[in-house]
Amino acid sequence: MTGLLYKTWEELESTFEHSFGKTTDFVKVPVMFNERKCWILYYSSLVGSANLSSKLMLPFSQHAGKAESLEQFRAAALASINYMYLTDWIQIARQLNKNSVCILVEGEYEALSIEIGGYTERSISEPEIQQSIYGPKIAFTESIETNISIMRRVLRTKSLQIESYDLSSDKVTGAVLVYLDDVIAPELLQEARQRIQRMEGKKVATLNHLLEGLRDDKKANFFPTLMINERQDSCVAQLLEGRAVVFMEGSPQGIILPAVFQDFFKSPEDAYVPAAMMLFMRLLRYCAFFITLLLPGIYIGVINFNYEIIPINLAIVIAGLRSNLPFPSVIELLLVEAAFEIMREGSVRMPKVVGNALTVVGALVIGEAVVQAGVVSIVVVIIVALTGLSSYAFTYYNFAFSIRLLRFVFIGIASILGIFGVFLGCVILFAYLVNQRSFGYPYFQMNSKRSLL
Amino acid sequence: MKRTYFFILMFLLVTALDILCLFQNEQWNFLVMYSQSKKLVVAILLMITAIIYCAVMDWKERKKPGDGREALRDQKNG
Amino acid sequence: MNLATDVGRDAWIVPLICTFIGMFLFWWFLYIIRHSEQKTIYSLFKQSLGQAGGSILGVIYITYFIYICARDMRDFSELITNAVLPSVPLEWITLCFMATVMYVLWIGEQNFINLFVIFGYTVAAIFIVFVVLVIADGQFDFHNLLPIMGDGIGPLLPSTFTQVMEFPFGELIAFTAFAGTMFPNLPGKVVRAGVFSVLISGLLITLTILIELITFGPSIRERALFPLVSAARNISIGNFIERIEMLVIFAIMLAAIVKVCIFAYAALQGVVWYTGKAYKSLIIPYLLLTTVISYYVSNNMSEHIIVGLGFIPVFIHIPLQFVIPALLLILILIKSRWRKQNDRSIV
Amino acid sequence: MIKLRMLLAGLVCTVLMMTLGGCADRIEPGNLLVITAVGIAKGEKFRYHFYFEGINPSEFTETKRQNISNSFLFDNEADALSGAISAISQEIPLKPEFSHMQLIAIDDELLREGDYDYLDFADRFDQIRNNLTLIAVKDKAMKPIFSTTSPSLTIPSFRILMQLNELHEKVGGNYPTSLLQFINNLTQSGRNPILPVAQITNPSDKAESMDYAKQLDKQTKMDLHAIAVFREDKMVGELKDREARNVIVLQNQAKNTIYNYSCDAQKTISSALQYIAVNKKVMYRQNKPVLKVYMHATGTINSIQCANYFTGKSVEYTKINKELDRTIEKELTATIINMQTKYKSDIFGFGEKLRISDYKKFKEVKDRWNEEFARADVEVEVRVNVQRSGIRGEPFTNRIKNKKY
Repeated sequence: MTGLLYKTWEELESTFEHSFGKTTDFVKVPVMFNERKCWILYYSSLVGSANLSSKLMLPFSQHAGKAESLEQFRAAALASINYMYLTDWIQIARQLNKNSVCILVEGEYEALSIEIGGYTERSISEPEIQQSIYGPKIAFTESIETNISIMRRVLRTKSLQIESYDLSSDKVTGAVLVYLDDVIAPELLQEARQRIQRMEGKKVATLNHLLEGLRDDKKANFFPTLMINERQDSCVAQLLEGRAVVFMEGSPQGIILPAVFQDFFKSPEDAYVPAAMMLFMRLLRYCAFFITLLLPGIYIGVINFNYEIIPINLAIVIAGLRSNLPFPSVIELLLVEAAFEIMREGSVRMPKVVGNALTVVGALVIGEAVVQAGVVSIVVVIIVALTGLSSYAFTYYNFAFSIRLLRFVFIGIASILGIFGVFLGCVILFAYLVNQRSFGYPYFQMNSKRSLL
Repeated sequence: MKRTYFFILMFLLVTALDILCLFQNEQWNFLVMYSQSKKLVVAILLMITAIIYCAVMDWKERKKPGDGREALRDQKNG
Repeated sequence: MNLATDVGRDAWIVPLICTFIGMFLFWWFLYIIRHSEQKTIYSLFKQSLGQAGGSILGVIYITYFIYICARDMRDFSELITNAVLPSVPLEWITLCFMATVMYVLWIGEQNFINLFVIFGYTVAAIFIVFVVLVIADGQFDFHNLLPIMGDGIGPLLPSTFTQVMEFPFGELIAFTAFAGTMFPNLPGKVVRAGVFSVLISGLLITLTILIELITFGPSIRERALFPLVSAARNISIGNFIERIEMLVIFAIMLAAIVKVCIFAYAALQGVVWYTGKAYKSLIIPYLLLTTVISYYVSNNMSEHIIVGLGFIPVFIHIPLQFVIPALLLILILIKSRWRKQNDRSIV
Repeated sequence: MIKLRMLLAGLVCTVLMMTLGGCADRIEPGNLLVITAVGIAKGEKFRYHFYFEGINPSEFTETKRQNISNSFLFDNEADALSGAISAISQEIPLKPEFSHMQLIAIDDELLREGDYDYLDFADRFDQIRNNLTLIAVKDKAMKPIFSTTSPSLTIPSFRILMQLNELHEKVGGNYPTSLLQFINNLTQSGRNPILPVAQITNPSDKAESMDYAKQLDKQTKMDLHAIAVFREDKMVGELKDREARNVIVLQNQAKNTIYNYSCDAQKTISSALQYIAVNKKVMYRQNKPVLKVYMHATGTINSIQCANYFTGKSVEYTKINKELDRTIEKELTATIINMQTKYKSDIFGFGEKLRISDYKKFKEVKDRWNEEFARADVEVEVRVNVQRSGIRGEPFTNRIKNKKY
């Protein structure tokens, strides 16, 4: 409704009805402003009553009588709050949704909207997913302001730039691009801005939509090219390295923009650990990566196709264990893998009140009973348990999703071609990794010194 | 259809080179080599798929004279 | 394929000599490309022999590249059928191998060069582990090598010049097909790096033959079809580190993939030069063609070796790897001198 | 979101690959018969009589033990090893698997005839590894060798290998030759192969049952002290304990061994030799080959039986050294001369040394090297350096007669 806000004061009631609907949390308060009628509009769910009274009602009652115009009143009473003058109802609605309060005075054709907010938020808590022994125990929260303050607390330099964007269809949920302008590469900054701006129109509500938008290629993307991080120190470290971080309203994780394959094997606590230990931990993570990916495939390949690889003593033991078993080894492995995945999913989804008895009971009972009954050989249970455990060894949880999927691909190839198939699978996997790009940077880089470009 | 013709030319030339290399040792005979049915069937199948692939690519390119890249893209998500 | 088998005890000297010849060859091939301001060998043919002659020679080179690619694919698939999966048909293994090569070629040359860097690291690591295990195993005997060159240099020369110089080292000509496009004006650094890598790979081949000779002596090495794999099978330390031939086969596979990709890429660059079509759309047909040819490269293993190490190096490698580049070199020198004269005359 | 069509396409092609693809090679370890040893003897009806020793894997896992014998032996007659293998599948439903074979035992009758046709399959077959051990078996004792049980390890072929390695490590009595070395020596000029010989002393059927392994004193014992000597490609004879040990020493394969000499009637001084290094040279003086052997080793005194012979002073060490040198030289020369006269075959590798030192002469003599070896002179020079005498200096027998304290 461009043009004047209202023709006559009385028909305002109907316009409220029309533009804001009958939501219970929309509040309109008729007050007197220097003998003139005036409306105060806000959403009670977004504006805390304590804030409202201290920031607005108190100064209103003192100064309202003396001030001539709205501007005069604002300059006198509400100097410290950022404000905006709006002339049409769509912008008013948007500002109200951004936890602010609008004041409409008879005779003036501009509504004053002031940022109040103050609804209840979660306080800063410890990171649950990415715990680490050393380092600060601060995790990001849902609101962007606290996240930015967490970052600014450590990086107290003027070069820490924060650009905010309004995503989602009605441009309300905010997203913030944080970077150090003296360190970041200009084309990376340019590319990041473009990708976020390109998403402004679309429906972006959750982090996943944002990830979808920021990703490189739209097709199936096995390996994550963006790091989801909830720890303060690792985000700061990445910023200093010249990367950008994106925060989104309502999601407690920051997205670190260009993330290369090698980054997923670095953990935030590596900085606090002596160099030798750091190398050892990284080597361990690489071994965990290959164990999770290839061990079942190699097991099937060795057992079914190239039995001569196993030394004699081990061969006799395995032959003994596997004699007269009902299932062929591939089916048996898939069954136990499926059981393990179900148990894992059960333990994650289970409400805390039941306690994690399920995992312990599940593992023990099923593991023991199955082997006792002679349905499955112990070797398979060992292999599956080892792969299952090593898939937890990664610092970034979303990295393990793809590997757990690829594991089954390798089992399939191994059941067809044996060890030769696993080798071919490795070559194809590395070819796929080399072909990936994360924001223009090659995904799988061997020489770390030009880690960014 | 430039691509298919070139492909068939290459196929003939390489088989010629292949037979030339094999021809020089006396006890090699043509029949034993080309009469193994399993190998022959697979070879024919592969060659047919290759030629059909070339023909389809050429046919796609007939409409758009640009180089093969767009044709390839249509073919992939066509 | 085991090299220089007829020389027996001194088989390791032949690749040592050929390494230095190979270095010169590589420098010579890149010299041709650099000094003719042409990107690829195909454009060089066109420039020096005109449109008709150039395209005939170009087509011959494409056939040559495809044929060598097919031979190499067949060689590797024979290794897999004999040593790894005895009762899986050869056709099926070649098909799977070709599918991998197709994908590796599909991702574009900048990517698969990075991929080969990774393969390089892996093969180097596997080779070091293999050498350490052979030495730790202790079942070797240096006396198999003595007396070095017992019969003098005489018997070495035929297999040097008719086999080893062409087979691993002459095949560097494949790089002329795409070296120009990958590094625009072939700076000195690239040539030096290339020559150095030829030296390293030559020494690598010499070391493998040395290890084979040490572990089981000349008479078995001559009869072994896959000597490196047999050498890996003999290692047994402490009854646990025993069966590592799979590791060696993995390294050989990586090497085979690199070689097949290089040759296929060289051939594809030629086809792109002559038909002007997109490189990615040509991968599938030409690799299927290579697979079909690899079925009919030879009827049995011995024929594969006789033709591969006997006939081809002399009647196919020498003309295409030495005679034609020599002609090109002379043409370039004449042109540059002729151009220098009329420059002086104009000035 | 992966489109449904791509998912379906993926599924279809995996199923296709599964069915059309070559999982021909898939074998379940359950129905695999792990064959650990093969014995070959002369057959009555067919050329060869093959013995295959397989393993009952379930015996090695506690959960599935049925207390039957750990390994079982089955044999059949065939013209070739591949024929015998296919014959196995008629008897046993399992698929024989040869990649874990440790031992090939060949009857000495076949070796004496120089008949190696069955070995080509072992050299060519990709599953059989050529670093398995080869032994010769005397007087048709093939069946008892593979069926006598032993207390520690009840798989006969393992027991043979363990005993051979023990002998080689501790006493230097015998040396497990691998198939690779045997074929190498057969096919390369300059050295004739040798093989350890296995014999059974007073074989009895009782020894084949499991409970025999539990009995205390055993009459049927496996003896592995002898060496089979070959000339060109035929087995020509056998060398017994002491001579066998000397051959192993001369082949530089002995890790530690024991030599003793008599200080006076029936009394000996024995010393254990370690770090034995033997290098051999061949020279031609006036067109007559001279075999020179240099040996040096460090020794420790094991036992002294003569009284007042050794009082721990260093001058006595040199005396013992000299005595040991002379005895070992005598023994080694005797062995070589015995080989020259009795068997006329160079099993020590002098031919190889000639090839290394004088290649022209070697090429001349290559074909008739055994005759050349037979007429060669022998010069052995030994230098033993006895350094230690255990944890006692003077033997207590000195103190019996003149008690010092």
